[in-house]
Amino acid sequence: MSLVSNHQAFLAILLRDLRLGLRHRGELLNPLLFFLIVVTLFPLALGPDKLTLQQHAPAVIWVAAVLASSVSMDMMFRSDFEDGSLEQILLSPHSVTMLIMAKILAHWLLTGAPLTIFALLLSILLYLPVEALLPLFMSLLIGTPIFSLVGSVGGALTVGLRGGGMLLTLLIVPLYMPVLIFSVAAVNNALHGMSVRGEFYFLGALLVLALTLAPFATAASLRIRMG
Amino acid sequence: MSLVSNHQAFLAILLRDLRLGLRHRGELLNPLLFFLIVVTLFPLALGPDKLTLQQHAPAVIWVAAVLASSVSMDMMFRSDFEDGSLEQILLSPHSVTMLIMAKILAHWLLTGAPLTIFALLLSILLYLPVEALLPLFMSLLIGTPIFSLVGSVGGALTVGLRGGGMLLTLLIVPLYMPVLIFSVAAVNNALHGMSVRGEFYFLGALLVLALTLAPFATAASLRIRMG
Amino acid sequence: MIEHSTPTLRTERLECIRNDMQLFSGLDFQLAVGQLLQVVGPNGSGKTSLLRIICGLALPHDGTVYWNDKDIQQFNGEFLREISYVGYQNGIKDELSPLENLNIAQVLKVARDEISPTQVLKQFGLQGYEDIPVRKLSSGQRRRVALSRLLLIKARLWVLDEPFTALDDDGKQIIKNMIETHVNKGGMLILASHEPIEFSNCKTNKIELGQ
Amino acid sequence: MIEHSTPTLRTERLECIRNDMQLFSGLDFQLAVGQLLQVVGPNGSGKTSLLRIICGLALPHDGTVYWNDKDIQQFNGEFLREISYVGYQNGIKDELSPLENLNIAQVLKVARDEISPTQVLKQFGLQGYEDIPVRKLSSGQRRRVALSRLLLIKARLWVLDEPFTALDDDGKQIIKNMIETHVNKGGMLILASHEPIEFSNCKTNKIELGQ
Amino acid sequence: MFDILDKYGAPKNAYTLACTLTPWFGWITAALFVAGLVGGLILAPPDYEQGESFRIIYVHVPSAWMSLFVYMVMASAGAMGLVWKVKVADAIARSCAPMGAWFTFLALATGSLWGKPMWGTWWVWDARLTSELILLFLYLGYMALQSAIDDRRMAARAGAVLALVGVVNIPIIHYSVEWWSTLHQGPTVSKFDAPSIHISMLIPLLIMTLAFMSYFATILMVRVRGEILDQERNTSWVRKLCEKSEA
Ligand code: HEM
Ligand SMILES: Nc1ncnc2c1ncn2[C@@H]1O[C@H](COP(=O)(O)OP(=O)(O)OP(=O)(O)O)[C@@H](O)[C@H]1O
Ligand SMILES: Nc1ncnc2c1ncn2[C@@H]1O[C@H](COP(=O)(O)OP(=O)(O)OP(=O)(O)O)[C@@H](O)[C@H]1O
Ligand SMILES: [Mg+2]
Ligand SMILES: [Mg+2]
Repeated sequence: MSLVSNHQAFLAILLRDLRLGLRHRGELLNPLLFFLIVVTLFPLALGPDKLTLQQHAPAVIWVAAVLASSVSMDMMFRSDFEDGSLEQILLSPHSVTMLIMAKILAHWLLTGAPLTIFALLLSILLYLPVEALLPLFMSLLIGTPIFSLVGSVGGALTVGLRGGGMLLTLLIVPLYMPVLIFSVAAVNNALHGMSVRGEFYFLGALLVLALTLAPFATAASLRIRMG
Repeated sequence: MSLVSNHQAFLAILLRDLRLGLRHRGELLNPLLFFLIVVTLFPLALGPDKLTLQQHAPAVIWVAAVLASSVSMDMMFRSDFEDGSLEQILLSPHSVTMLIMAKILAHWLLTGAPLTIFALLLSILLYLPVEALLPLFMSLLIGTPIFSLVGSVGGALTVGLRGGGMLLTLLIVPLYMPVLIFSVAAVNNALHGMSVRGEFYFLGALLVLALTLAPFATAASLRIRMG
Repeated sequence: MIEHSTPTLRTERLECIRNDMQLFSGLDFQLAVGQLLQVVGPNGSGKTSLLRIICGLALPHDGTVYWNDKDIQQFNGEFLREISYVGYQNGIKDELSPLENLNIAQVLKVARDEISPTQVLKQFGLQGYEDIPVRKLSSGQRRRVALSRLLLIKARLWVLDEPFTALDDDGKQIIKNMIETHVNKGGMLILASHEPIEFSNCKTNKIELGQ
Repeated sequence: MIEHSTPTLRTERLECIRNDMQLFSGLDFQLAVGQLLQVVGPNGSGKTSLLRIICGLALPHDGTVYWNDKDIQQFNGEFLREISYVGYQNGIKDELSPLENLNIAQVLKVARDEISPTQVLKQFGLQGYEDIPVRKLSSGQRRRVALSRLLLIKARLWVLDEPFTALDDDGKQIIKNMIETHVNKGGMLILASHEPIEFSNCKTNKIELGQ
Repeated sequence: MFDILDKYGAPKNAYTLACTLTPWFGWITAALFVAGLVGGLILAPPDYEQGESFRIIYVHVPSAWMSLFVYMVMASAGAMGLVWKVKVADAIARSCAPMGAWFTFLALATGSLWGKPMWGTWWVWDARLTSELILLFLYLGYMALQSAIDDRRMAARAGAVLALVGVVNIPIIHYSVEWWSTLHQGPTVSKFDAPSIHISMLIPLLIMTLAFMSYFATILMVRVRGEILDQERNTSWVRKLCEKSEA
């Protein structure tokens, strides 16, 4: 006889998206495998020299993460738009911003989180020394949620546009750039035994900024795109 | 009162796809911009050192080409499947293989060809020496049609599957690998003043093989996916 | 089922322009409880556009929609609790089963407690299909899943765009009865449909577009 | 318009299984020139599945479809010249205008010379919309574009899945007349529709699915 | 403030205002350009390190500043359109993008022309250069989004959100030279307490900057007029205008 609480609605949307992602196991694995392919392409192209690989490992992993994330962002709203579910979400009396937070979290859990774990494995393959592993892990742990958050704005803006997937990449990759630059700098600093504090402060600030602004911007963009 | 000739049908489909691509200018520019972004990401991540960049330029450009091509392949059949146009194409009394050839050619003209030209520009930015430019150009000129051909098989197999775009990347990137390896080898040989004949023979053979087999395989895959 | 307030829906000078053509302008109407509003007009006359504007999904070129005398673009929280929209698109997920789809719908809106998703599906002739992904259903079965949302949700205003599409005679009859019951119980309903169905049992107004 | 051979469409022991349910089996029927075959049945009874099998777009679980006593899966060149299918999906490109869409349709199939795309669009009440991208049309206008293909193409067998969807009364009348004219001129037609329309002017057979 | 918004936010008034102001700004721009070029190319002495090639500063620095400034104008106009639904603001934001992209391109082109004698290459992947390139992408993305959406109002609103999100990049571009020690010139002019540039070079530079500003304003008004006419093509006053010009 009454509206469920915001928490329950959040949870329901989160579970829905996770279930949708897991049901089509392909969907879940794909960004991961895309990531894997990009990373493996590199030694193939650069040659097997250990020193070269080690030196470029942070960059390669981060570039692959950017690409995997940007390519996967398209799926956040597209199917909901196409089958009319998005209209139903926008017509919910719950806070749309909060429902979108749930979708973003689900997206991160399905792409960013496994990617972060996988990256550790791959970085060992690329001979990344142990002292750089923690900074790499941490930077991905902060950076990939930023990607999901910022990407959701782009996804909302381009939803339903033909060729939207690619347009989306164009829109969000420039926005990912600061994260990429600072993260690679952090890992490289760690590689050379320098301090990483400045970079992590910056990344943290970006995350907070994205967390507070992105869901609103996404909700606004969705409303705009609908009519 | 009669069926138009096969040539006319080929031309009509070619023009249709070109028109569709050009009408949404975004669609046409997007793979190109994706390529551009991937290439610019690298120096950013690898650092501005001229020698490093020059040495890895062929690999970077080819990897970006592989990614741009594989990501763009999704658009070859997806929209036709979703709006039912594919059914109409399969119900044409014309040779379906030939109609598909037209689609593949259109795809190459919209993605592979501009990418090839653009790559020359970018390779200058990456300090690639002049003597390697012609081999790079030639390898892209042979390689990108192979991508479109092979990619069309993957596109046909995954059309209509949810998360098809990513699954597709997964299917075709391994098939792109030989082209990538031989092309990069050719450009690197040219960089070091060695002969590139062997590599180009091989690439040529691959192109001929793809040209003869891929359209049939694509037509067959489409029929399978429909029912 | 419905509380004893008497809300109204009212529009003021609504105007809609598409492709440089004015579909309608200066559209004023009022809808009170226990009334059915049928939007009729030939193809392309702007029925879907009007319905989406009323729901707040699209912006009118000019004019305002009021719910209880409040602009729905500004105070939409109250309005959203009271509206249930089934558009031309079904708004259900292909990969989820009918049951899972209804569970989501219940959470997104204000659920009615006296009826469960399984019961609703049964009423729509979908017993046996509760757990099959919607992707594997026929066009009419999908439409039924979408429409079954209406019974599950406590909303005073139903906005239906071509609800009879793809339904067989049985399905049409179910929907027709549902509509009449809802209106007669004090609900409000806006319907756009090309189906030649007369709603003789309830109070009906008509808006004709495209003259 | 139609040549003086007398082709037939015949099926033998067609069987279709979906979701582990047998939709139909041992389905034999024959369709000769000047006949309309109506496939009726409740939602989910297998009408769309049957139509797609007849077109060769889907494979039956068992059985064969013959065109002039030749299996359409093996000799489909001849068959494809004679069939025109309008499915539940429109099969037109959103980004192209109605005119461009019809031009493609003409090339893909055997075009009739005596009528031009512009004329056909006019007949379907789409004058003024010839050059607007289909994306900007209403649902009924899109359906009209899809159906206008039929008049442009020289095909003896029309296979129509819910052609009346989204059409207004005017549109329905146009399609009804078209169907009757085609059949009476010696065409063959298979129709699946929930619309309660009687085709009194032409020879009609019925297949009922889902008993 | 709001009175002004109300008055000139109305498309018709804004159109008339732009029509009257355009020629004025046009003449001011021309005068400033002449003054700046004479000052910069003739009066200012050659740099003791860079010789004559430093004179490209008179194009490079103003266009680099403008590339950032125009973005801020675009984002603020977008925000106004979004929040207060000022129609003219939408037209302004839309008109800014191609000009911003053009200034960015100019900064990139003149920068790399200058880079050749200075650093020995056309291009280095240094932080400021890269972030300026990103700015170009932001402009291009904005324009791509605008052209992908055909409904004007929707395009304007979507573009505004994108522009606002992209604002984060502006400080990054500006401070990149300080955060990373890079090849690119640190703040030389904008250190107002003690500019590390000679006064005879500084004055023409400031004049050129004003010239660029006024050029921007002129073109902006011309573009906005076009946008307003297109945006309001169904209103009576535009119809009347067209009839008048036909007659
Ligand atoms: C493609 C290459 C270049 C690009 C993209 C570029 C970009 C920029 C940008 C964006 C600014 C404005 C920064 C701000 O106001 O925050 C700027 C300012 C400036 N640039 Fe460049 N630049 C390039 C090459 C050069 C070169 C080769 C020189 C000369 C050595 C140079 C000298 C300056 C100077 C003196 C300023 C003014 C700094 C200030 O006081 O703010 N630039 N450039
Ligand atoms: N892609 C599919 N995969 C599996 N099963 C399917 C698929 N499409 C339809 N079915 C099942 O086949 C049955 C018949 O579907 P079909 O679409 O042929 O019915 P229909 O008679 O056209 O119904 P409607 O009147 O609703 O259009 C349904 O029970 C449906 O669940
Ligand atoms: N996305 C759009 N962009 C531009 N114009 C549109 C769009 N959608 C519809 N239109 C135009 O608006 C007009 C009304 O469309 P609408 O969908 O509201 O009609 P309708 O009354 O629902 O028609 P139908 O009975 O066919 O569903 C049509 O002429 C159509 O061309
Ligand atoms: Mg409609
Ligand atoms: Mg059906």
